[in-house]
Amino acid sequence: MQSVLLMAIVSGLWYWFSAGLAGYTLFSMLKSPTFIGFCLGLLWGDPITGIMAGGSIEVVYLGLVAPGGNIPSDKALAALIAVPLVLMSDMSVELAVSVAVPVGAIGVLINNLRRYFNAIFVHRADELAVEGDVKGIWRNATWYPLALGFVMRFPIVFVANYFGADLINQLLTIIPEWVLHGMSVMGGLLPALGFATTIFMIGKREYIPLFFIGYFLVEYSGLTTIGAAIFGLMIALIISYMGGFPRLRGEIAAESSREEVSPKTARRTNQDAIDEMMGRK
Amino acid sequence: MQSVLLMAIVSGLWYWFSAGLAGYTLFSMLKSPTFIGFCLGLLWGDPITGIMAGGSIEVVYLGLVAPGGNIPSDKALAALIAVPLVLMSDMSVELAVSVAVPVGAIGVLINNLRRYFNAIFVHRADELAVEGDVKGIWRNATWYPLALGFVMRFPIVFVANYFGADLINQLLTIIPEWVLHGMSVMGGLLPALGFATTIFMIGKREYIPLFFIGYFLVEYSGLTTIGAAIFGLMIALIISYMGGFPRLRGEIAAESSREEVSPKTARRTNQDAIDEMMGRK
Amino acid sequence: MQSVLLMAIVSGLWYWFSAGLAGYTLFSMLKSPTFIGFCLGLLWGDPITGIMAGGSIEVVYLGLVAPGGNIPSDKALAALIAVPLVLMSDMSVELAVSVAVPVGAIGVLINNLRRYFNAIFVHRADELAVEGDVKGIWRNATWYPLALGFVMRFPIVFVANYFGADLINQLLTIIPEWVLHGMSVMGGLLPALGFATTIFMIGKREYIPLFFIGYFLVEYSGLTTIGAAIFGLMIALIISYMGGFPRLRGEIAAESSREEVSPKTARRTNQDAIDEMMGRK
Amino acid sequence: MESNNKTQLTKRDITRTYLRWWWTAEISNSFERMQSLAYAASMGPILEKLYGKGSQGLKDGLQRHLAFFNTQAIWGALIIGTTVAMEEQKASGEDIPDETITSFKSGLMGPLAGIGDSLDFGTIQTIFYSLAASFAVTGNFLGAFFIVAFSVIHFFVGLGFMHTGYQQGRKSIMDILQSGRINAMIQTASILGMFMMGALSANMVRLETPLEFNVSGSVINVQETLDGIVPGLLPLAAVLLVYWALKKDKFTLSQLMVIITIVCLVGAFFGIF
Amino acid sequence: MESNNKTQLTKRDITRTYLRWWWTAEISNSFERMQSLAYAASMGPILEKLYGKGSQGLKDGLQRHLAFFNTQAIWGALIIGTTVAMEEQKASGEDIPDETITSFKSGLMGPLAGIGDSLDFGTIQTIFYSLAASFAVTGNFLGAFFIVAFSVIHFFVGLGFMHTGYQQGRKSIMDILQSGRINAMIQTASILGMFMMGALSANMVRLETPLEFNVSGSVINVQETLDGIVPGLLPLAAVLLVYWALKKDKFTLSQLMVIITIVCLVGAFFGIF
Amino acid sequence: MESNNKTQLTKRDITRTYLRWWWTAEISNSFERMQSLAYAASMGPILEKLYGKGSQGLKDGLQRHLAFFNTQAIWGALIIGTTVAMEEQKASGEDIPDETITSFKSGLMGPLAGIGDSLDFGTIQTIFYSLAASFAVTGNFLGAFFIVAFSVIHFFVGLGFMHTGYQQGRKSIMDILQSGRINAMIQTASILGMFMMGALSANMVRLETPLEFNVSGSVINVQETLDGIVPGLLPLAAVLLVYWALKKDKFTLSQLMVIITIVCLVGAFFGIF
Ligand SMILES: OC[C@H]1O[C@H](O)[C@@H](O)[C@@H](O)[C@@H]1O
Ligand SMILES: OC[C@H]1O[C@H](O)[C@@H](O)[C@@H](O)[C@@H]1O
Ligand SMILES: OC[C@H]1O[C@H](O)[C@@H](O)[C@@H](O)[C@@H]1O
Repeated sequence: MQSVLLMAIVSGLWYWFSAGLAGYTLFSMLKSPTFIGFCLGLLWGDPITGIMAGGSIEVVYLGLVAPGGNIPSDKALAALIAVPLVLMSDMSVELAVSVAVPVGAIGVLINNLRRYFNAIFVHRADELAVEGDVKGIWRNATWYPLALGFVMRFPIVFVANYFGADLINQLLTIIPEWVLHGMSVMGGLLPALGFATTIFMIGKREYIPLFFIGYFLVEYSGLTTIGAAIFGLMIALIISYMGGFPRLRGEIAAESSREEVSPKTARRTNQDAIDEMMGRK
Repeated sequence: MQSVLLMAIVSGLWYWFSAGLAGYTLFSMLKSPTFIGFCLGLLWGDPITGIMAGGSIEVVYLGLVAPGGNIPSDKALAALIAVPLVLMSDMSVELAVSVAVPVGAIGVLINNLRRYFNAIFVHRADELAVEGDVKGIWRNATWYPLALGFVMRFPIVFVANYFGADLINQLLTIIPEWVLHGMSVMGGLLPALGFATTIFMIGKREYIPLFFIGYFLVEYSGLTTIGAAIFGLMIALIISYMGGFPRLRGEIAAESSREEVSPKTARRTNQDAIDEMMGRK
Repeated sequence: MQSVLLMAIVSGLWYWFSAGLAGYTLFSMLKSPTFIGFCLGLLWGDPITGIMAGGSIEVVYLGLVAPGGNIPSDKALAALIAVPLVLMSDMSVELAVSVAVPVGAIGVLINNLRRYFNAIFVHRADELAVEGDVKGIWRNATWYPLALGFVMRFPIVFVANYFGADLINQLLTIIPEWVLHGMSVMGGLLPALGFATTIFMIGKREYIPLFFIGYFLVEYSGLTTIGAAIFGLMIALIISYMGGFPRLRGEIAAESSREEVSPKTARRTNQDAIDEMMGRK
Repeated sequence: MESNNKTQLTKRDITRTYLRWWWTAEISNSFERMQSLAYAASMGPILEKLYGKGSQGLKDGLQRHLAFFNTQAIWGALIIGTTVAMEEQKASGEDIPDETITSFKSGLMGPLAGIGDSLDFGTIQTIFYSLAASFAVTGNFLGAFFIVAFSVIHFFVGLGFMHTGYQQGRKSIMDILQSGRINAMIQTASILGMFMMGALSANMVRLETPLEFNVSGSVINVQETLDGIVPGLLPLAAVLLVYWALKKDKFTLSQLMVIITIVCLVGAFFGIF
Repeated sequence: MESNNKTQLTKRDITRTYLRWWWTAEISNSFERMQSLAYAASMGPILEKLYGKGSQGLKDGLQRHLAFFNTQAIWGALIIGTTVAMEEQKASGEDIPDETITSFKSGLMGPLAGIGDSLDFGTIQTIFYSLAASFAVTGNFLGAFFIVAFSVIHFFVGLGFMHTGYQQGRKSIMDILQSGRINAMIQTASILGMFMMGALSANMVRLETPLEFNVSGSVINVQETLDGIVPGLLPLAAVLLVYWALKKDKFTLSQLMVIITIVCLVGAFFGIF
Repeated sequence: MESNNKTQLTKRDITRTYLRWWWTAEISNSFERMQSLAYAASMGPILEKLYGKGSQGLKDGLQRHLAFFNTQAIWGALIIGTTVAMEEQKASGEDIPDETITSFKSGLMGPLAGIGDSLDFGTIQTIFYSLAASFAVTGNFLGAFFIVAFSVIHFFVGLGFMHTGYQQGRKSIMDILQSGRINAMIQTASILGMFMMGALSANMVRLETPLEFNVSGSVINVQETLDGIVPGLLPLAAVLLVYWALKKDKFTLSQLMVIITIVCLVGAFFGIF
């Protein structure tokens, strides 16, 4: 029962739901090309071909982190377009991947759009909080954003799978080369936004040198992330056992203990700065 | 005057005395294959061949440390079997070494046995101490363990040298392959016991991160021990000049100064933990 | 208007003035072989050949530092001899460099002589200070040393350029091989004098471990100076944010603040030690 | 100081709060306030139970937890678990000011984001997924298994963090806040987090320039020249620039996203990147 | 606080104590208490001289020095030298409690073991013996000379440490104990010792597995997979496991030795190692 | 504590002092007191203006600034700028003892020498000059441009440091001296400076021995043997020896220079180096 329509619908729904990011450890699974390959393969009656295609796509995206919610490229979108191509049209995995990876870049844009629009819901929640409307807040935190996502996600995958590779290729030839390249450059830069946000949230100047040491240790020695983590943890423990940074002892105490400082002052130290970053007074 | 009997007796006595570990800097000399080769060579009237054979064996064991008394392999035993083989039977050095190295593993077992039995003497000393018997304690600390060692060490080397390589080869073919392999695995693991004991004796949690830094620095960079020692010393000085670990300032002071703490508490901090490790209440 | 005499005079003057070290950022420019090549090239009407020769010489001396005033080799002297050789006698750049580099070693000696004689002027300034003679001090700090330099610098370059390469070659064959070699060894050692002086001036034992870490980090990892600077700066910031070396907090405070310590004691801590180094009571 | 505790939270309450957090954490993520809506939505039912439906305490609580928040959600469960305990004590009459709760959240979210991103995603997930892919490409179904396994384990780690946070908070939050142990914790986490941000930036941020200058005959390759000075200058500059823009209140996150998009496209158009 | 010193120790007494220590240190080494018997035996005559034959002081002293002890004996001479001075002062009436002496010994034995093992044996002896071997293999007798030279030098270094320890102890042990300088010393030595234990473990502990899993077609080499994550995982695990077993009072050293022997043989039999 | 300031220094005074310092700094450099004459000569006119021609204050000031001084002159502008401010306040009646000024100078000259030598000359100048040379060898005049550019930029950096030093000193020297901020500054600079002295020594000091020993057949190459132990032993030994000679008051700088010259020549003659 190999139905192209069914494949297109399932893939479209899959993209919608996985990119909607419901279930923190669920979506990491749903977005894995390996897993997608396996499931779509099952649907098409050929799980072996499916998982092989999925695994090949997985390799391209190994080690990705989406700091601060900024995905450097949308591997689920790529997989949901490439895997069906391989299953349904006997396209070679290599070719399918090379078609799908640029499409994945479009997923990055959609994700950013979504995070613009999501501001609507947090503003509505601000109002509902005043009324103590717990249920309303929940709806704004879950169902509405998910619903909004459907409009932005389902069509692209459905169309691509239903009308097939030709359409995609035409589409890609229309887009000028520099736009595609620019989008892949953006994929390399987006994590910078997330890392900078985290650094900003950690915030105290005393910690900044550690950032540089971590950065250049890896640049010069080619240490893996896990190797860096070992040294980082040990350095953190040693510094902390030695008494840490004295200036911060007072400061954090002031922020978190109530007697020693007036509420106003405490409040200003971190949260306000962050509020300004986000654009609210 | 090339007497096989004399060679067997001298070698047997040598093994007994050197493995008895009398004279802390003396036995390190007596256990050196180079030195053994030279002396046995002299005895056989061919010091040049002797020292060349000894040197070749030395190379195999360079850099060995016996932390906590756990020798990873018994190079003296290996040398005391291989050197006579070369001298007396014109066996090639390479072959002699390959025969002797597995035999060396047996020395590790003997050494462990010795350290089990030595517990007898310390228990006797416990009793003699109550009576203030200085001489008796001395005997238990020196002559008795040495005497005990004779039974365990002399025969194996004497037999091996008197009856020669054939016997050894037969012996080795009897022992199953996996036993020999298991003993060489043990040689690689035994230092772990010694290092862990030392880490346990140093004991405070504040120092643990330094262990990991030392370990992974060497693993990742391939630094030699002396290179590591330079960095270790400098790190130790810097931390100490910065004031060390504040929590330990109080604690060690409490352990070593009498006014500030009750004797009972002070006593418990380190020695008791160690006593428990050793199995006495 | 290619005049050998003019070239010899300009080069001689150039050497005198640049080695006189007037204008801290001026002489670094005037001593650059690239710049010398360009200017002498212009003078000879062939700036392209000039700058190419200069650039080739520059490469030999890249990365030189003259710590504590100890130049490891006199690149200006080398350039002022090699560049005219190339311009005037069509000698190949490679040959000119190999002639000029040993001559550069002589410049190191001259520089050291100059720094012996300069002691005269500081002694005269000591006397003038008592009388408050600002102008006299200025003369001793500038014109007199510059004038003295003329005698020591101008002739060698003038003669070399006017009488040409042959003379230099004869000169070099007279000097025994070991003297030239010894002078190049000295070029490698002189920076040690400067670094040791600086270490001595920084002075406190707490900082010494940092010297060794910097040294062996570079020896073992081959890090460039700028790479080392990054790690050095970060380490300095971390230590300082952690409170630095407590013993030095009191000490430096005592040295620089007036209430807490008697002038006599404060004065002794650093300046006196330095005075002794320089040989005055 | 025995409390006039009205409502006692059960283990199930905590687990359900975790499930809410686990489910919503990323759905409503916005440039403006990231996970703040998710935080408030997850806390909602608990606040209702503690302060009472329609009460002022509930309204205040909901607004309190709508403040900006962002972290890696699994490690973040430690934070949400502890704040549940704080709210419980606050509701029972303890004098815990809003600022304590808010600054506890904002003090830990950064370090835990750094640790979680680098450890969970940069390291452990990468190991699992590499194994998965190496099986998958040979057509072995174990590939899919490793993907699922990571998700399941990761889920339960988060649940564990949640309960740990709550327990710790219940037992000793007052002690902790006063003793400075919380401070040591935050410092250690911040140091590790910041260090890992550096390490991860070096591994993940990518920016190169194909620019070449041809100056009367000599070709200068800009990227090679930069690498010759210090490796990784451009990615580092990018991170620092964004950080600086945030720090100096120059731009909001949404503006920066637009700027980055434009810069990348324009740069690509002119061949700068 | 002038002391009513009865017996004055001479330089010769110190040297002879060193000779005793040098001779016995390892002979009676047992899993149960390692060098404690050697320590007591070496101190015996000194204690007899200080407290008097058959005195209670002697008996107490002997028992005191039968407490667990282990270190690298050359650096350990620093400890034994200092305790001789302590006993001298105690015998002369100073109020030095047993605990001070015992904790001084147990505070320094670990760090000095670490330093001595890595520096003397891991480094300097290795250099001497490498030189020796490089001569020996060419049949050059200088090879034997280097071996002897190391022993002789090493012997005198220990003698020096012994006298230094005694002198320091005599001059200023009370000051030192109170001023915190001893604490700084122990901390510095502990840091270096612990660091070197790590470095030496990485160099000396060896454990590899030849295991391979064949899962429906794909062959997984366990050792390569582990190395791909972090190099040296197995040896590290071994050290940590033993440490943990000691720390948690699970096993005594003798038991651990038996366990290791069994594990290695069984592991070899089943092809795990 | 309003001051009875007689003379007010202008921006021009500061700039002119910088110009004097920039011009003279190295001209009169001697082994005996290095840049002390340059320092005094640069301060002269300012002191004259502040204390008055022929005044005792002027005479004292000139002598004060003839004390030993040496630093990298561009970073040293920070020092001279600050001391100008100190003299201004001293002249206006503030009670700033000679020792404060002198120890401020001697506390910072070392670290700033280390930083300036490694950063300005070892790093930035090397980058500029490498670029220059790479152009020059192809006959491109841009080569000369980079040389000039570095000089000009370097000049203005020094000018900036001068004014910064003066401004800081004027505003807050009393505060700074008392608050310990100056101490933190000196410590940070000293750590960086000392670290860089190590790094630069490793890069710049060169000493090798061609010695070989032929002991009954085996050839021992001394340099290779040393490198096998620790890389860079000889250059390190050289630096430490000179340092030790200065520290122990064994030799003055001029004597050391003579000794080094002799050692190098003799060593070369006997084939030791
Ligand atoms: O960076 C912290 C955190 O930010 C966002 O919330 C998401 O991208 C998470 O995946 C990430 O862990
Ligand atoms: O590890 C410390 C110490 O332990 C034992 O006593 C012996 O193995 C020594 O060789 C070693 O130095
Ligand atoms: O070393 C500090 C300083 O010493 C001397 O004054 C000169 O060599 C300078 O170039 C150098 O910067």
